Amino acid sequence: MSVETFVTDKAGLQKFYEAVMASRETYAPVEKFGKFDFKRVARVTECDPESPIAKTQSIKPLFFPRSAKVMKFVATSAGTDVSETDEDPLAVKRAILGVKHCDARSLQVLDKVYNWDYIDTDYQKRRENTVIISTRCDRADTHCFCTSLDYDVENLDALDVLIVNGSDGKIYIKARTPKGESFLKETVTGQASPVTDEIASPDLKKQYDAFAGSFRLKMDYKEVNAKLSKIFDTPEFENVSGNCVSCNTCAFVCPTCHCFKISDEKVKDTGVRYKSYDSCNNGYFTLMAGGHNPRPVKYRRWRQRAMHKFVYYKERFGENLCVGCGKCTIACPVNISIFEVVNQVSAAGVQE
Amino acid sequence: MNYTKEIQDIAAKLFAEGKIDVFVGYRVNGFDDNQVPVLITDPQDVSKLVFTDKSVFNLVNYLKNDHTRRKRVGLVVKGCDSRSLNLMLTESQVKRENLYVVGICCEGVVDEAGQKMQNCTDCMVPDAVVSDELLGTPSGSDTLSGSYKMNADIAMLAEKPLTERAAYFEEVFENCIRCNACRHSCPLCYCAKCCIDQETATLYNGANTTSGAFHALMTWSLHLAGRCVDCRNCEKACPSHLPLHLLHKQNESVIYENFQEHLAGVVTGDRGAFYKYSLKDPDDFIM
Amino acid sequence: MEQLLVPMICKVDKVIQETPDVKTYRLKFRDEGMMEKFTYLPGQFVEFSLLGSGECTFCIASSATRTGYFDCSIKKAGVVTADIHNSLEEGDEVGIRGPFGNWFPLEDLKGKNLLFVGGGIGLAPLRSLIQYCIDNRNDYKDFTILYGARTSADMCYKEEIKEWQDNKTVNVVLTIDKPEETWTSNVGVVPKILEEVVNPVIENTKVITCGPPIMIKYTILSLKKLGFADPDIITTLEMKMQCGLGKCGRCNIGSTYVCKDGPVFTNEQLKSLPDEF
Amino acid sequence: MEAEVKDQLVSIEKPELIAPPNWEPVIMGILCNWCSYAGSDLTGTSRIQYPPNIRIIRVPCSSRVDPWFLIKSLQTTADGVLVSGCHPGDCHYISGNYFARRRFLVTKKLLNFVGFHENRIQFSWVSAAEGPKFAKVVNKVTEDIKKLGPLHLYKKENFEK
Repeated sequence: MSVETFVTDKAGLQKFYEAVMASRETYAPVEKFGKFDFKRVARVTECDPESPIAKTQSIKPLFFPRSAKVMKFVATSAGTDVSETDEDPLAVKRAILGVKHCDARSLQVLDKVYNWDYIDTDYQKRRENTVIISTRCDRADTHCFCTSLDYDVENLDALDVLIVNGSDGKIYIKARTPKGESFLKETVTGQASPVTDEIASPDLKKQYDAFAGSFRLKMDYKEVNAKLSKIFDTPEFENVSGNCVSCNTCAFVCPTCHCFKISDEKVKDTGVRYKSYDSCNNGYFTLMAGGHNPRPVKYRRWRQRAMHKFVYYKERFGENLCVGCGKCTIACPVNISIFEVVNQVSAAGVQE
Repeated sequence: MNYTKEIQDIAAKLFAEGKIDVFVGYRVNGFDDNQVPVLITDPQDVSKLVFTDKSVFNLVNYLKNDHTRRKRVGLVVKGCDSRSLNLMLTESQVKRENLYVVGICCEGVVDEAGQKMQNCTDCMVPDAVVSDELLGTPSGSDTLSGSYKMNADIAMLAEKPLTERAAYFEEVFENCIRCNACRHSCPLCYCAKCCIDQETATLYNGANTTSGAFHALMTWSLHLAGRCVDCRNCEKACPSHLPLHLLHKQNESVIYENFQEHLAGVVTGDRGAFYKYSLKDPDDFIM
Repeated sequence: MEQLLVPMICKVDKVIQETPDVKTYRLKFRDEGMMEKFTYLPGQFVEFSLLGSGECTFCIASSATRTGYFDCSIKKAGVVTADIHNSLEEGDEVGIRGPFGNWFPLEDLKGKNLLFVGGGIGLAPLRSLIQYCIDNRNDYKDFTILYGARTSADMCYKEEIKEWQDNKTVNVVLTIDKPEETWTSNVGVVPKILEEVVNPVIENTKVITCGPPIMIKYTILSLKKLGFADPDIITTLEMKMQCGLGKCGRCNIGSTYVCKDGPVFTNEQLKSLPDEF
Repeated sequence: MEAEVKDQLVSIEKPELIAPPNWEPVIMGILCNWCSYAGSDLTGTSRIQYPPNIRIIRVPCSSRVDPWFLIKSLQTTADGVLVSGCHPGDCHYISGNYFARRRFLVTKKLLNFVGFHENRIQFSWVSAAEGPKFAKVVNKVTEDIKKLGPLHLYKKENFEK
């Protein structure tokens, strides 16, 4: 497989973005109230593909919407009728600009659960029709720890097109998958010229090394996985969850959290059934109708969250349900870091 | 403003005398110089406690969760926090005898960028109104009838034409992701079942639509009207950085200007503007 | 996935008031051909939705050997079940998704003595299996049903219990928690009666139990005391579920999803799970 | 979303552009049992005509009206809301309408603040003896809302009237 690489400069990159936007529906980070969220854009000036990672929401809603309509229904005394909803606006051919590596990786993790047993065809369709264009970060943010997890950040194949800021203002555009390659054929214009791997690789490597060297947080995920799986009953969970306010926002911003709930909204006889996000930190996440609740207190819910991310999902699907993006820590009003939690708990468990 | 030493001493003394089970304060968060709340149960940990102008979060929020329920709690409160504590006491959510309150005469806290917070520049009640021990020099400001400072954002928006305001708020509600962090981080939202919580909501079951967000945030802000103390916990918790204070400040300014009320939670035993009335309340908007 | 979440429409054929707070709904598919495709085994569950109120998980309380319909027994407990009790009448239509989950290990049960231990509404999943076993009576040896309820009025399936009592090949033991004037049978909680009255044979016997969590817990303890081995004790669990597809992440105990790997577990499997339930 | 805002914009400035022909507004009328409901009854029995656009809901007292009711009706069927109760001092429950008055003002100002025209949320005091006044009030509210056109802001999704 010949993987094509192009080199260009800042102006050329803008031209490339314009070509992308001309060729298909494009989503990119758009700033609102100081926070970037992925929205449909038509012009490069509307968006910022190099938005700071700390201020950007994940791309999960583009594949697993915050609220998806499951169906419409009419329920009258004369009878009940169920109809499927209108066409899925997310299933069209589209491209996403300015995706972070961690976000791209999260889709690989989510693929596992959505393609397990019952296959989520809507999700698959959205995946297939999307080209992910990702810019590699130049340096790590305070809460990032993607290099400490079980994936190869440098050669990530979850993204279709990789953009790297090389030395001397050179910008490399590189296809990472066959889909990306054919996409580049359509969109790369005269502004970018092809380069061979021999020329590009050292520069890419240099950029990656500088990026990988800038991490504040480092851990050995294998150690954490192994230790956590043995210490279900440690009281340390009570300590780490102490200042959690159970606000649920960590799960809503997390690119890998995939729990949802189903709810009906009905006015008069017609209604809609929605599938929307839910969070395991919520007190009544597992509350049953009879009043029995397996996780009535905060530390049990935190235990579920941490263990699901680093033990249960690993056992079931072979991946960590965490991509090290630090979004939960940034969104958390009291800055609880999943990194600190798992490390603190596994360290405490070993001492005993 | 730095009361680190004093608070550490007080906490150590309280633990030594066996007066409290848990002390709620602030610690430095470990990666920059911003602070996060900490619940201390072990007397050896009191050295973690700090208090500076970065101690932002309203700790009264912790009085409503498992870790402090039925325990004797030591607590640090600033001016605005003490007002919310006052309301919780009035509404019988906590028992005064279970609390040891360290009040601060607050000089204003700063946000992450080091800018003084907007609610602090407008603050009318900088000194803690409930306390067992007061740190700092009271500002002596008149909390009951001092002049009300109109919030600059409210004044600016109120002058805009209706359609522009509508467009602005459309954007606000559109960017809400319905995580309900605002409701959970509010010290006064202690209801076990909330009308905007996802599973117990009646009209909108937490689906993330613009109309659902409108419904939830409006209902929520009206439930807090006359009670909101402007501590901005909700805004700090919002992952979309929505300007939630606009809704609350709007209600507060209407209440303050039309009903000649003092601010919420300034007087112990006062339940807020919606629990009383005056014969002189404005009547001209009613046909 | 959205398609998988769209329910099929069923018509309520019959409503049976079992106890003051339990009703059994007999359902038939509106589209009659669907019934043939709807194959299930005892122990599986469905997602039952009252459109506009929400969706709930219920086990199927009848056996596929009785064709043409299926039953769901619903206890009034929460918001949706209250709505179902208040508004659902004969001829109304509801949504059904399923069947989901695993089933009782029917092959393992063949040629064994069977002991059913049920409490309250917990008889519903057992009823499905009991019906199945009665319809294939020759495959099984001794047949004992121990059923307890709080009061005699709280007993579900009274008519059917009478049928079982009349059936010579089935041994039925009933008990209630507190003495009542007209009650002639046993009085006492299920684990106590299990030890004192039933005295089951341990050899070649499988126990299937379901009921309130606290009853399951003590029943398993007394079964262990009587000398039953862990793989011979089978129970069905209940967890809050939303999708039934292993996606919504609600029903997991450790890395086990109750909706996919359960709800039927042997005590051996239960022991390997984290102690969260 | 843009379309919705635009709708609102147009509907305030040029209702005839957005209102379909023969459009009639729907007004939610929430009336207190003791005064306004009796007042509306008197209007009927005295054969005074008032527009049929109002849909009346009877509540025990105007202070029973949770702001939530107004939000809910504006998000579903209604193009405007009218809440009516006893005159100050006449409340059957002594002081209910005084409490209600405070809440109404805050609700009205807040809804206006986020973009609803103030005429969409109206209040009145109508006593049991004021049949003609009730007709006048309903006339005025209906006219006001006809001027504004149909409400499109924050309508519940997929909801058909």
